[in-house]
Amino acid sequence: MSDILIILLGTTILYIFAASRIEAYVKALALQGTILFLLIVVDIKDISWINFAFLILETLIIKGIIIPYFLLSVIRKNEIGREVEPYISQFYSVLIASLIFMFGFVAAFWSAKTNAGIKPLYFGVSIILIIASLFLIINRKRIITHILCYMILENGIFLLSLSVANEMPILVNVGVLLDLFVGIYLFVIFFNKIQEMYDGNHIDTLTELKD
Amino acid sequence: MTAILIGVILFLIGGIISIFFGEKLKKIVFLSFAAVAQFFILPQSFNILLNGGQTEAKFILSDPLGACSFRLDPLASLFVIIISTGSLLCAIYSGSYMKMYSYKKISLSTYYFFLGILSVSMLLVVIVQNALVFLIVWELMSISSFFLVIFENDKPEVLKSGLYYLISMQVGVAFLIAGFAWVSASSGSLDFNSFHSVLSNSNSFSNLIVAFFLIGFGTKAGFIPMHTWLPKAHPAAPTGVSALMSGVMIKTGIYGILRIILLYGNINSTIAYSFFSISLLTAITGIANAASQKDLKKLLAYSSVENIGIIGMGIGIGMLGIVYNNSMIAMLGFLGAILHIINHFTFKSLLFYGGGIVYLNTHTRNIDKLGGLAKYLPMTSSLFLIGSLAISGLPLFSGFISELLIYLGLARSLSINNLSINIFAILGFSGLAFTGAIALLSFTKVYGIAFLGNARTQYQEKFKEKDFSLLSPMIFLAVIIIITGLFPYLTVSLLGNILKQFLPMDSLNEFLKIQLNLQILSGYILIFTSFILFFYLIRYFLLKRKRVEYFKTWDCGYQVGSSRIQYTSSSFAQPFLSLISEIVPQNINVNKEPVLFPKEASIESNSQDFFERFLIQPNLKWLRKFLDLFSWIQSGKMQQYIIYGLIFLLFILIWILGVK
Amino acid sequence: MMLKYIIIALVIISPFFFTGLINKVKAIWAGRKGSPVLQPYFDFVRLIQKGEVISKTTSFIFQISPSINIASSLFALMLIPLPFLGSVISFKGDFILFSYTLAFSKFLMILAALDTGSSFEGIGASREVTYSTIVETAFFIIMGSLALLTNQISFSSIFALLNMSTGYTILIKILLVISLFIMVLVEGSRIPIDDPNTHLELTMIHEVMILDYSGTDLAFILYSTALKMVIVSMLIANLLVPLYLTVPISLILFAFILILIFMIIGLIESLIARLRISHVPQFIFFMTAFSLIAFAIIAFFLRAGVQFSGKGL
Amino acid sequence: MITLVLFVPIILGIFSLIIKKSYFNRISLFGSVVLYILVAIAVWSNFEWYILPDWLMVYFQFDNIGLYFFSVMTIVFASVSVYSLFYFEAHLLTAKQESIYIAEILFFIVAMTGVILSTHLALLWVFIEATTLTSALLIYFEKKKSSLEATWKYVYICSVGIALAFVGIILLSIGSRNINSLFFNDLYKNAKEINPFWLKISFAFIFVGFGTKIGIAPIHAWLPDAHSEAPSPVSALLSGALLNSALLGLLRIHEIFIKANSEVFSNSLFLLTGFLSLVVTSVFMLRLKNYKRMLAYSSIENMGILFIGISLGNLGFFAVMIHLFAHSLSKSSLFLTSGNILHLNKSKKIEDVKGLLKRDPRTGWLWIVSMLAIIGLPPFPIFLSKFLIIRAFWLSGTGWLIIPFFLLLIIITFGMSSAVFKMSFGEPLNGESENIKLNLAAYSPQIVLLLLLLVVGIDMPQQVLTLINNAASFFH
Repeated sequence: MSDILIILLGTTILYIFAASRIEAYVKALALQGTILFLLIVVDIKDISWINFAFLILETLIIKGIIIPYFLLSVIRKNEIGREVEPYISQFYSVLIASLIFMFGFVAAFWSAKTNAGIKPLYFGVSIILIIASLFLIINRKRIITHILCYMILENGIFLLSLSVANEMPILVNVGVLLDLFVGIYLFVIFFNKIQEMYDGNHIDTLTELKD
Repeated sequence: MTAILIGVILFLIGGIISIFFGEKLKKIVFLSFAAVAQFFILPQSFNILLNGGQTEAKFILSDPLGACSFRLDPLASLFVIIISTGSLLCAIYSGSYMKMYSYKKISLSTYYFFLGILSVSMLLVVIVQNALVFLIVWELMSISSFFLVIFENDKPEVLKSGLYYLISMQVGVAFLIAGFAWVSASSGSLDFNSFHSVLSNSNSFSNLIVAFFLIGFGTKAGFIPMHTWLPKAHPAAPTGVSALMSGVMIKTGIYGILRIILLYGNINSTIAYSFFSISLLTAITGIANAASQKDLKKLLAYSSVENIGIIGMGIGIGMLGIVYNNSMIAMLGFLGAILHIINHFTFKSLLFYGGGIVYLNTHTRNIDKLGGLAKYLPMTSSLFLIGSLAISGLPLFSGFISELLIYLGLARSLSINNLSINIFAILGFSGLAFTGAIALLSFTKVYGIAFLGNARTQYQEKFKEKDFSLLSPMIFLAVIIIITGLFPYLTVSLLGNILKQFLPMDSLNEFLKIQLNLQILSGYILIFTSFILFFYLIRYFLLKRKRVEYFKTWDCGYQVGSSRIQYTSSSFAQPFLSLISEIVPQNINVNKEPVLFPKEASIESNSQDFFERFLIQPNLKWLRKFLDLFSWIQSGKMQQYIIYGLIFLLFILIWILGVK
Repeated sequence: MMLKYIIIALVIISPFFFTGLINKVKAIWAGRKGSPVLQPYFDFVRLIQKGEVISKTTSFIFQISPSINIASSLFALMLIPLPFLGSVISFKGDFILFSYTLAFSKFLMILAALDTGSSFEGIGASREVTYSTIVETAFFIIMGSLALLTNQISFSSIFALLNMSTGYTILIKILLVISLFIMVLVEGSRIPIDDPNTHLELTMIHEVMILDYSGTDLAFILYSTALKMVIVSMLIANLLVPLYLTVPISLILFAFILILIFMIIGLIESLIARLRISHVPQFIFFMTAFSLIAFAIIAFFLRAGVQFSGKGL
Repeated sequence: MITLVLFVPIILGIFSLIIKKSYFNRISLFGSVVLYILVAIAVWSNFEWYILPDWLMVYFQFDNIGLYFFSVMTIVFASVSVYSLFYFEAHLLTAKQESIYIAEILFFIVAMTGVILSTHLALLWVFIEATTLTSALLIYFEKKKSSLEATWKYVYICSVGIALAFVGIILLSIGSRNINSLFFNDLYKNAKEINPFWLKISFAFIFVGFGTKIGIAPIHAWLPDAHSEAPSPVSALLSGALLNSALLGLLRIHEIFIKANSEVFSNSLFLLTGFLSLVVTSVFMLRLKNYKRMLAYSSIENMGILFIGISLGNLGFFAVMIHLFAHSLSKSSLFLTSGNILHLNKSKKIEDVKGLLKRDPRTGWLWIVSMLAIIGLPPFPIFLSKFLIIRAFWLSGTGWLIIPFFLLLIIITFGMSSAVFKMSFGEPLNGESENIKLNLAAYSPQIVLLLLLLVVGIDMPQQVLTLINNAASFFH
């Protein structure tokens, strides 16, 4: 069950690589949050109820519902439809995505061999998510895409931490979540400001400060 | 020791509290503190200088400075005397000279404050025995003199020169820091005395470090190729400061070199030879450049480079004497060098002060615009003549004595049965003669063009020089020059204890021999003086009853002439400069209409410093170009910045995987 | 001892004899009878008796220079040794004092020239000082070579130990004599460097510097120029007189060599024209070159290579 | 005590946001300053007083090095607070704006305190991310277009970097599976048992992540933008306190390597990036146009020097501690003074500023003297630290590195000093030569900072020496 879920999580990335409508990204993001929630429900058993409740809160409520909803409203408000032409075209992006997938699975196999107590598939897919999100950040130009990609990065890291299954103290978890939440909130605030102050809302307009 | 430290503190207080007094009182306040300080400093230092021994005071500072001792030995006390009197003279001179600025409503607060700091730091440099504290006061000296150099900072070129100076000093101090860091690391202590054991085990590393020290101190002193700051900084500074820097401050570099030689002990012959060669080249480069200068202060600055070279040759000969175990040669070398330090202090300060009076009255430093000043400024002119004669190393004056000693050292080295020292000695011997001849050219040029003949331009102002505070320092210095010139054994007798530090005790005999020779020389020089007087009297009596007419200069048929047709400094030096145009590259621009009979034409020539043109500027340009290659780093594109991080991360990961 | 002072006194009165000698040789070579050999003395006396015209531009430098000039020439003479008799005054490093004394007078003569404000005299001064840079350097190389050869550092002791009659030393001797001879020409401002008889100021060196002098001062200058030639010639004679002679013979030889030198100068003046100004430095530079070769021979062959028999070497 | 430093400023900040009164703003700001100073003094004198629940005590503690960093931060914080009074006045802030500013400052300070005091790796991460978030609004405080750009780059780059650091933390927990704890003390104790491969991999991520915050090349690029666009007091905090606290995070990880005796790897990383930072700084020091950017580059340079010092191991730590202190103080002084200059000239361009000494001699001299302090002229302590680093170079057998080190430092010195002197000397532009005097708060913090530096540089008080020695001995 968890294997299927995790493959599904990987395919969301492919979807994002191929799509060019911003709203589609947000939907993929919501899907990722939901899948993470399901993963926790299915896979994780031996943890305290408070931590469990917390994880549910984090994945389903925040990652799956609140943040996507929040971002969607921003996108609709600012009437952003499509991604502008990225540096590397859509076609090659998909090609690169498949390469990233390959690398992810190689990492998964390798991690299975190292005997370090990692869940291989979790590990591989999380690496796929992280690398893919970084690639998207570099490649895509819209600022809102960057915010979305940051969320994917966070999801990847979350998955990575699940792959290790080391329990963090609750204080840390709360802090991480708070940071994430405030971070996204700030991103959106600044995104709105940039929308106000600059005509275009892609990253090339932000190159005034240089030497 | 307490007395010296009290003196130092008095200088410091004088500098600091002068800030709080009115513009007119500042000079008096500073001067009185400086004068009182002399009463504390001079007796004790003369005592040590004459009677030998040393006195020490120790302060415990916290880490990383540690215990810091102040020690006054004969070598240090000589420098203390020079620095202390030099600062006092500068303070006296500045009293009137700096009025020029108060007329322009420029506050003198910074001037006297930094003058105080400069004096204090110079005094401390020569007595401090803790490497780190030494570096601190050394840097303080650089920075305070920097602020004095840029006193006229409303002129952009002054600021530029000042920065050049500051950066040169940073380059120099880098070598010192590297050197002291190594020595203190290997000896485990910051005290100078502990360095002896490290430096004297003459392995290749300690030799390298000694070379570092020589380069570092040499930068301050103005050895090539690190001399290029001198001709920039000295003209930029107010005259009193130029005199103090040129006459006193650059000598702290020499002090450092001497101190290192004392600590070094086991002198390596390669270092001695290289030092000697560099000094020789310094002397020639310095004076060759001086010959080409039109700017009075720049000329004097280059002449300082020359004199530093001569001092260096003396030290080099001293080192070679130690290498070849010949205490006579070593003694002649060191004695010549140390005497030349004193001499250069006296005549260079004198010349700068004289140049300052010229500048004060004519507002130009370009000697091609001067002329005939001997009639307007008789006192200044005579004193300047004494300085010029002395700096050219002519008999009757002090410069001759020190150069003679160095010549003798070189001549003695010819009798060592070793081919390499013979060759170096003859090079030094003829090189020193060459230097002396060019010095003669340079200073006949300065004096002849600026002070003699007719005025080349109309002077605007009424001349005034009868000012006690301007003339008294010069007269004091001129008296020292003449006394040393006529009775050299008097001055030399002060230096015996310093030589004892450098040479074994049994070389006393040689010192007496030199003294004896100098006494004979003194007699002969007096004979020479009486010859001159005798013939002048003959001339006087011969002409007494004859008709002496005063008429205009023989004009060779041309009735109408402008005073501008007189020889200028550039034309005077041209025949010589054309011989050495490879060493002193000349730029000559002729502006002439390309018609058959041009109505207006002009010619302009100036020279460039060989080392600056071929060594420093190309390298700086190269460095700048190299660094500019990376200017795309900060492009303003955020994604590019993220890529840097990712590439760096990838690099580390590959590194980890590669290097297991 | 007395003999030394007598000879020195003779030398002091002799300079004009030698200049007269040059003129006589030139006249005879040109087929003229020429002025008497003692003519320069008459000129000297005539000048001494005259008053002076002094430029209004000048300062005190102009008036003290000739006295200093003559004083330093005479003082320099006192440092020059005679064969076997030594010099009047001597100490270690006296040749340095010798050179610097001459430089001292040169310094003031140049200043005096610039003092008049005349551009002609500026030309002369500038050339004089340029050539002196080469001459002084070469002179020190010569003295350095001799010091290397003898291990001595004063005129008297150098010449007292200078035994040069075999092998390489003859070569050295020739080289040094030629160098010193050039120095004589420079110090005396003689052809091919300078022409004391020309009337074109632009081409002159020493003579143009003293254009404004007259009367006593001019007499002083003429005398000291002549004396300087004699002094340098005495150095040559010292080099040439062998050490194995007796005192009287060596003194006669000494005088003979001096006369010969001046006759050669006269011959040269008759035979060749003066050089172009731009070639003068090259010519003087021969002095440096020859002396350096001499030094090299001494250093490499005598010092490092070939063992040389003889005292003090 | 820890409760006090962590919670009191937050509470005060929240109250200021609510009350929005000028007097209360000042009370909360200076209340926190006084509290911080008192706490620092109390800890110095080994005075212990905890009112924290036990389980929270585990996560925070004042160890030697933490105390040192805390003290440095407190000094910077105090001076920035005093200067803020001038900032309020010069920018005519309303009480509401003031309260926002003060609340943000206080939150920011607490975040940094959290970084310094936390004993758990992930918790440290949380606080580092918190510093980014709390300082972002401060950088954007003046609400200009350029500051928005700078803020966006700052927040985004740092967030991505910090996210990578979290990857590193997770990887470390893989490597330390048998320890099963990310408390530093546990990690140190069992350092040798951590799988070296995972340790190195995780360190790569953490180095890049925290390095981004520290502003080390090649991940420095946000720093000149953010530091130059922030209000001057905030720049001072960023440069003088934030970089240090991120550095402390990295140092705590580095300590694991030292304890595991495999510090060769981390040392070479430190050395490499240190030199890279010097190179980057010297490239841009020769092309300066904006004086606040100049100061920002100088921060990169000094972080580079610190990294080089760290890489030299035990020999360098003492120097690093002195350097860190000196850099924080002198850089704060420079940034605060740059605020004065900005106020006087309304331009950040170097060419627009001339004749500072004529315009306002106090500002001019503060500007010059602080510059002299940062380029390491004696008697300021950076000189000492540079000397000690050079000595460490010799002792560690890498003496040849002195050559590039000095070469780059001299280029930087040249760039900075020529810019500063061009600004300070000469005649003021458009003839405004009347002597202006700003209010006392615009000068006093810098003067105090410079005096402190002088005291430390000339004869370090025994207490400070002990403090530094203790901090340096953290690495043994």
